[in-house]
Amino acid sequence: MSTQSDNQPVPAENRASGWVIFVFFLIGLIASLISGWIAFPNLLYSTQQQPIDFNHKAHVAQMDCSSCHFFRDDGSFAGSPTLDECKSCHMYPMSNDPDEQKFIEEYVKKDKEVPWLIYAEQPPCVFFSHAAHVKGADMECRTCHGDIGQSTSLREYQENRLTGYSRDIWGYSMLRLGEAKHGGRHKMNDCAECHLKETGSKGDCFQCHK
Amino acid sequence: MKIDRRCFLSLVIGGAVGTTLTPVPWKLTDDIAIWTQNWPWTPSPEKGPSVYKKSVCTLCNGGCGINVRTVKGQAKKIEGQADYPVNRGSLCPMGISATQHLYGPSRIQSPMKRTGERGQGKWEKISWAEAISTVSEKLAELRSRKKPHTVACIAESDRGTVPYLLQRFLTAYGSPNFIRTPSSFDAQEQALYLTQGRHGTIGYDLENAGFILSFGSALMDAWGTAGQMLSASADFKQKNKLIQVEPRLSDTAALASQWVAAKPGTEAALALGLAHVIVRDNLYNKEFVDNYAFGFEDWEDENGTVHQGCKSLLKQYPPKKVAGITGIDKGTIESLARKFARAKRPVAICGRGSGMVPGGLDEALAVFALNALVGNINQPGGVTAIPEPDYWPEMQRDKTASNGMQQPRVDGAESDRFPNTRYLLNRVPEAINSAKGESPIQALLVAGGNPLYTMADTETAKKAFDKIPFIASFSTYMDETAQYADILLPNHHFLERFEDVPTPAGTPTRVIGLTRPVVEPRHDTRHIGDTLINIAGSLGGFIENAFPWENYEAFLKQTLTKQWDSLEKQGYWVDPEFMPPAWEKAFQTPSGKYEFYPSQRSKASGKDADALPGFRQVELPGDPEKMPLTLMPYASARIAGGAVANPPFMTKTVDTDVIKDGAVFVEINPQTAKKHGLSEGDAAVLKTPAGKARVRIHLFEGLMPGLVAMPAGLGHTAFSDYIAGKGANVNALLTDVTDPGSGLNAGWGIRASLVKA
Amino acid sequence: MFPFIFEWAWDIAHLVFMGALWYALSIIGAGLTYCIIKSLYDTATQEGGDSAHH
Amino acid sequence: MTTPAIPEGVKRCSTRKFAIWLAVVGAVLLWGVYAMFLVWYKGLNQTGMNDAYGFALWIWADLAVIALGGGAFFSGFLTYIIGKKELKNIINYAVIIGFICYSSALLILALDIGQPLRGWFIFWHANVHSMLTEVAFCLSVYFGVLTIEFIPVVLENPKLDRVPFLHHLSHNLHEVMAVFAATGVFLSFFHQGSLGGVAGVLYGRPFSFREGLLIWPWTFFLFTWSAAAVGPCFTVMVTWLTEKVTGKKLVKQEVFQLLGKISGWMLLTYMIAKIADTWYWAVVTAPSKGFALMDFYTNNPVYGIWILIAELVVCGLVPAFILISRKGRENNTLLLTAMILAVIGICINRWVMVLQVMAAPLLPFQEWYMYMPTWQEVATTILPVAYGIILISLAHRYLPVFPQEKELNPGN
Amino acid sequence: MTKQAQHTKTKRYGMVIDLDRCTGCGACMVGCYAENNVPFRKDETDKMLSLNWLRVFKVDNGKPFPDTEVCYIPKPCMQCDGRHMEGHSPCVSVCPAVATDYDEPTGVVSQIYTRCFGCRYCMAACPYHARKFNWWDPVWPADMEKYLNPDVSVRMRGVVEKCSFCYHRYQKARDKAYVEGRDEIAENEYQPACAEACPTRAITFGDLHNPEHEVYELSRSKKAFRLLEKLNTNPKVYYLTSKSWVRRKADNYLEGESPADRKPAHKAETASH
Repeated sequence: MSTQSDNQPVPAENRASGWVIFVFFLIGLIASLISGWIAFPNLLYSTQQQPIDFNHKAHVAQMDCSSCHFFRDDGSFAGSPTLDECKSCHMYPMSNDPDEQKFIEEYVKKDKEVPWLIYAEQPPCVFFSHAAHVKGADMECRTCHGDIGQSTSLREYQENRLTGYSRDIWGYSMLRLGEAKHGGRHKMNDCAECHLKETGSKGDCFQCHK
Repeated sequence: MKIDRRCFLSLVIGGAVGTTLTPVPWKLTDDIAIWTQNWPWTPSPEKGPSVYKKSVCTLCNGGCGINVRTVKGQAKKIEGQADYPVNRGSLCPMGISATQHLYGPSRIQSPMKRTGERGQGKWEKISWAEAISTVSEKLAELRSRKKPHTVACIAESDRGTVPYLLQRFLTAYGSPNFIRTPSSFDAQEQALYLTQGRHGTIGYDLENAGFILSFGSALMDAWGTAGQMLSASADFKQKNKLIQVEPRLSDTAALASQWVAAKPGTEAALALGLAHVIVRDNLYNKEFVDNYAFGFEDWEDENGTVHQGCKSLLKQYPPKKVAGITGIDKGTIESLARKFARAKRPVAICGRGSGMVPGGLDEALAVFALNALVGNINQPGGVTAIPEPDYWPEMQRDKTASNGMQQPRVDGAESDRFPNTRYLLNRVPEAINSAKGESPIQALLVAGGNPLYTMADTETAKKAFDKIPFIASFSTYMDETAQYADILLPNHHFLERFEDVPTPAGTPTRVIGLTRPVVEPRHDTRHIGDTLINIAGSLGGFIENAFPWENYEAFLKQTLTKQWDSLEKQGYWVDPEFMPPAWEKAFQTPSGKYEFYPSQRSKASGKDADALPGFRQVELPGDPEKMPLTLMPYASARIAGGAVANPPFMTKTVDTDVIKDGAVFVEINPQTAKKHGLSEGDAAVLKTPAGKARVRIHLFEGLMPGLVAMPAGLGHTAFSDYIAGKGANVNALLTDVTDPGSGLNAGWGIRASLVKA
Repeated sequence: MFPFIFEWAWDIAHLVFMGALWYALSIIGAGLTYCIIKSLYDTATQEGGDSAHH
Repeated sequence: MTTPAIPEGVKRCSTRKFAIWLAVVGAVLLWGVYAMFLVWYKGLNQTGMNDAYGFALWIWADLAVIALGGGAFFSGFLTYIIGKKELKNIINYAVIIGFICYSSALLILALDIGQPLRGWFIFWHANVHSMLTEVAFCLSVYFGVLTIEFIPVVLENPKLDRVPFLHHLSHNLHEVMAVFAATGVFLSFFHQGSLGGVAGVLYGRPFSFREGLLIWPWTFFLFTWSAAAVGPCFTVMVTWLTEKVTGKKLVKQEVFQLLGKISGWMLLTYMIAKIADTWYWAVVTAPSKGFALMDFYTNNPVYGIWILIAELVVCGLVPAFILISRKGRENNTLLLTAMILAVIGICINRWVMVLQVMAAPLLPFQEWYMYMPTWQEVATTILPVAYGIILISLAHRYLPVFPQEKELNPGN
Repeated sequence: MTKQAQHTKTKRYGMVIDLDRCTGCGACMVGCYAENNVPFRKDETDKMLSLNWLRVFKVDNGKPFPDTEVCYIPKPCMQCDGRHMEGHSPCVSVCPAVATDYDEPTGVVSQIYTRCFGCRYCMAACPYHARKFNWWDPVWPADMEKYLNPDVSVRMRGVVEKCSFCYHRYQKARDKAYVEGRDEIAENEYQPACAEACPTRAITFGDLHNPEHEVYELSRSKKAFRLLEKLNTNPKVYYLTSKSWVRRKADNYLEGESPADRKPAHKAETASH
């Protein structure tokens, strides 16, 4: 492979000078920083809109949170309401709201469940007890979910393409720094942090895992 | 400005340094790990509210009440229904794993028509309309040729609305050939009829019994209603109340306070020997025997002939002789008899193993005699006859039907030869195979029972089935028999359908349970009741008129109007009026008493000796020279021995010394093994007059020397990949041994040879 | 392995174990850093210099 | 034929011959790589392991190569810290062999875990109470140290040496090598020991369980000691093999003898400790759990008492006595035989501490568990051997590994 | 793993299995598999490759016919308390990634499948073979995924799993208690699937610390013993038997030693209080 010329030192005038090399270094550095900090997060998450733009504020004016987000007798938490529960009021339009129209046309009439996208959905390995937090520790919904009850519109839902997790789990800051948007982040360490503060212990594994 | 490869290198280094300062490697590492925690191909069950639904399991004839947890319309878990009067919350492993059958790959998903050879497994999906018209055209054709009696129906049960509809259909159509698959209760219920004059199911009040003498009944392994037996067993051990007579240390024997290892097939002799001691020592219940029994003493009939009574007969069974027959020592017999007679509320039960084989009538009569001697008939902790359902609507039939109904039955049941026997499926293959010309069955409807798996000598049965030109199966699963059919009209799974479950055999109260849909039907299946109504509808005429209901559900509700409220609310109905009748009113025999001497039986044969129970050694098929061992099937609660095969969960519980790598282990005593040059784990060939199978050897001290014990319920060839191909089917190695008195299969084993492979 | 990890505890076991680990890592890190910087310096000051190092 | 890539003053075989050699070994390597791919893609069902044998061939291979790779840290210790100058002539090779052993161990570990993509949890979510955590940390950090020790050797390749920065780097690394070596010794002490601890702490497994000092069972110290004792034997064995293959004398016999002498004394002291440990275990520890010694050596087709005798006497005391005697060391055949025996002994020890631990039944009604590796396991276990041969071939060809080679082979 | 002060409210859930009642029917096993989404394969005959959180052994006294006796021994995870009753069960302290831990409030040994990376050290450590590895990707043929229990997460290939005393049922019972404003859950509110499925009521489950629970007395009975007690693993699964030969099958004895020499099972436990 080697040739005679390889054995000779390359004359200095034929070599790139130090600052040129440094510029190339900088180009590589900056390009990777930009792609890593800006392009990557955008690529990693896909964005979806909720099937129906739900107005929490309008509903809260007329009823309690627990009318839709209630505890079942067995202690489990119902989460988002089912079609049947929505239907109990919205069998027929109650307003001129286009989203309500859409809801009735596409879901009530077709008897199809609304595929709500759950911002704080935990993965299957997690047992999250709403009862322990809401009933046991008297916490308010907004502590974790933000002031969603006062919102008039549902924000977009971002999903991690690799993990399938909602972006709310990791948080919107890539470094998980700063004040969390929308109430809180929901990774295990976020739970642990609060538990440590409130109960003096991060908790045992089986407290939250199944 | 010169650019060389060092510049490029520098660019790459800069990029690498930069990348480590971005979230890319770190976040990706984490996300990839999270990806492995949520692999898209690993299922994640959907959450939702739990809804519990009550129903009744019909996987066997046990009929246990179940409570099914459902989430979003999917059945999740089956648990025992705590207040159900039969099983009281207990459930056998089969019942618990029924969801595996519901959602499993062995379901028949739509009506199908055979396209290849029989049993080849080639099917074509057809519509329900086509399926029903195919069946009704075939039936109409036979009827037009005045051969309605060549249609037969095999069912797993003859009680409840579905078997009734099948019977009603055959009656309206004109065939007497409704045949129920055999069980040990065949012999017991015939004995019940002969001694008490009542048709009905037999009830053993084991929970209240103070002392249970079991003649080889696998109480812990699926005998009767498994859930009920297991639940009752909780205090068998504590209260020292179970004695098990059996040549193998079964799970029941293991739990018993005493295991009496009698030679197999000598149970009747032991029962008579015990009765001998009880009578000899005057330990019997004189009040009952003197006032409410007939044929205990010798008696003289209207013609002046003196007949031998039970007491005289028993003289022939002194302990010494019985000891010789049974291999149990005299002292044990004496003490056992005394213990039994002196116990509070003793009861003797029979029906060998899990009760798949009827056994001889003499054995049942001998055990019944023991019960009668201690006077436990219709007493707490004793034996009771539970009347059969009697709420059936009227019907009319045409002449063709009437003529057809007068034809003799194919199986010879209710004939002059076997007047008291209701069904003799075991005799059907012989009837077909020996018939000259065309098969006496031209069309066969199989509504459960999976006879091509459960019948003894399955090869011969298959040969007979080959001669039947038309076989339709209503099976829910692709079982061995469905696989051999021409057309499939799949029934809903029991978790998808309505059905009533009347008092299961063995239960001492009168109960009806309600099986009801827990989930929506998953496939294009149809309730067998509806299918029958459809077929009747397309046959027209009187047949159609006999089925005036819109659908099965309507018929069910109409039939059980009185019980419906309770059924719907609690899932069961217990007859509030049912009380075991007092002795004065209990017996509907010609003598009006409990008949030690069953006169109905003597009428059939005309011979005294045949009427009284006696011990007659059953000659097992096979040449004792060439086949020095005796093969006996054994039951295990972990292996479903019946029509429906083990779901995978149950097979998972079966241990490595029962089945390994597709081969079944047969148990033999180490002493026998030594004699035959066999050792633990050896591969061997087990040969019987019916066939042979490759097996492996498991040495078990708890088995009587000279015997080979093989688990029943393995060796399925159909259902699914998860079920088929595990071991060998013991039924295929057995043959029918006709009991001369009843025609029932009295075979408890077969001669066999075991040679190292 | 860091104090912000869920499993971290400020107990003797962690201090001893992780202390030893970080100690070893820092020695290695310091050694490497020294060598690289020294080599860069050497390269700059005595370009193409002598090579008798063993 | 001298190309500039080959160190000055030494002779190497033709490129063609070398290529054929590489191709042959490479084929074995590819076979292993294929098996490795299968294991990663399809999972551990490709192995013969089962729930009784959670640890099997791979873990044995891991323990064995790490013990044998112990030559690197112990030679380093002797060379840089004790100051045995003669060992400079073999230290390069010891480092290379160590590098191969440790990289192989890490590769096998990456294969052996059910979820390789989560493998970093062992660092991130470390449980400091687990011996395996200690192993993972020390092993990977020590591998880093070995890499650092290996770099200067690589940089001495004539072509690389011409790059000024690399030239200086090599020089500077040499300068501070003692620091790295010392760190390596520290790390090695713990990971070799922790590997012993892995089995020793299993108080549910009377066969391997040992009492100990603080959190460390005696096996911790036995493993470290034995690795230090036998690692150099393996280095010498491989060097000798290299000499046979290349047909050249590479290292002076005195170096072998010196290592042999040190190993001999290490081995003898180790054997004394090991026998004491076995004795205590047999008469105190095991009986306290209801086991007699022979319970662990009967009723099974493989694990007879012969294995204990082989480990302690034939491959333990015998080589130890040969190596401590001057006569034994000076007889080349005896020296090598002893070293090979010692290497076998250590492999048996590691085998027993993994496989027999799994095999012995605990509940009285259970049988011995037997295990048969699949070809995938065998292939992936041979893979490191092929990889090692290739790396050694390349190193020997292109790097000045043996300082005495020129002197010992003047004809070239 | 931090050791907390023994709090009076701390529970030690345990199980007492009456071997005199067990008939070996297998309902507990099936109940467990159905409850806990335990996968299955076409061939399950190699029990060392079979995922069984609960296995029922058949043992016999070895005497010749007809003096033979058999006994069934169901074996779930023993939920060991460890040598010094501090939760360092054989498996917990060896897990390098804290995927298994001792749950202080209940004494249950947890296993977190998503944390486990499959090194199998815990399996090597467990003398009871209670831990099982997912050698294969779990597959539920046809529609069988539909019966999976949403309360229990499905395990993926390459991780270890084991019996958790149906901890999810404890979680659910606690939820119910919260919603009803209670602090404590009743004995019958938390029962594992096997205890519930046992048709012979051979399995009793409850808090070994709570004198009002049935297991309290049962575990202190003269008939009580545990498997491999000499290893000092301190299991929370107790067995009852009236037969001394069965006790001999449950631990190893040197010649001349007998189970009668051993102190009753509960002594070891109370000693540490």
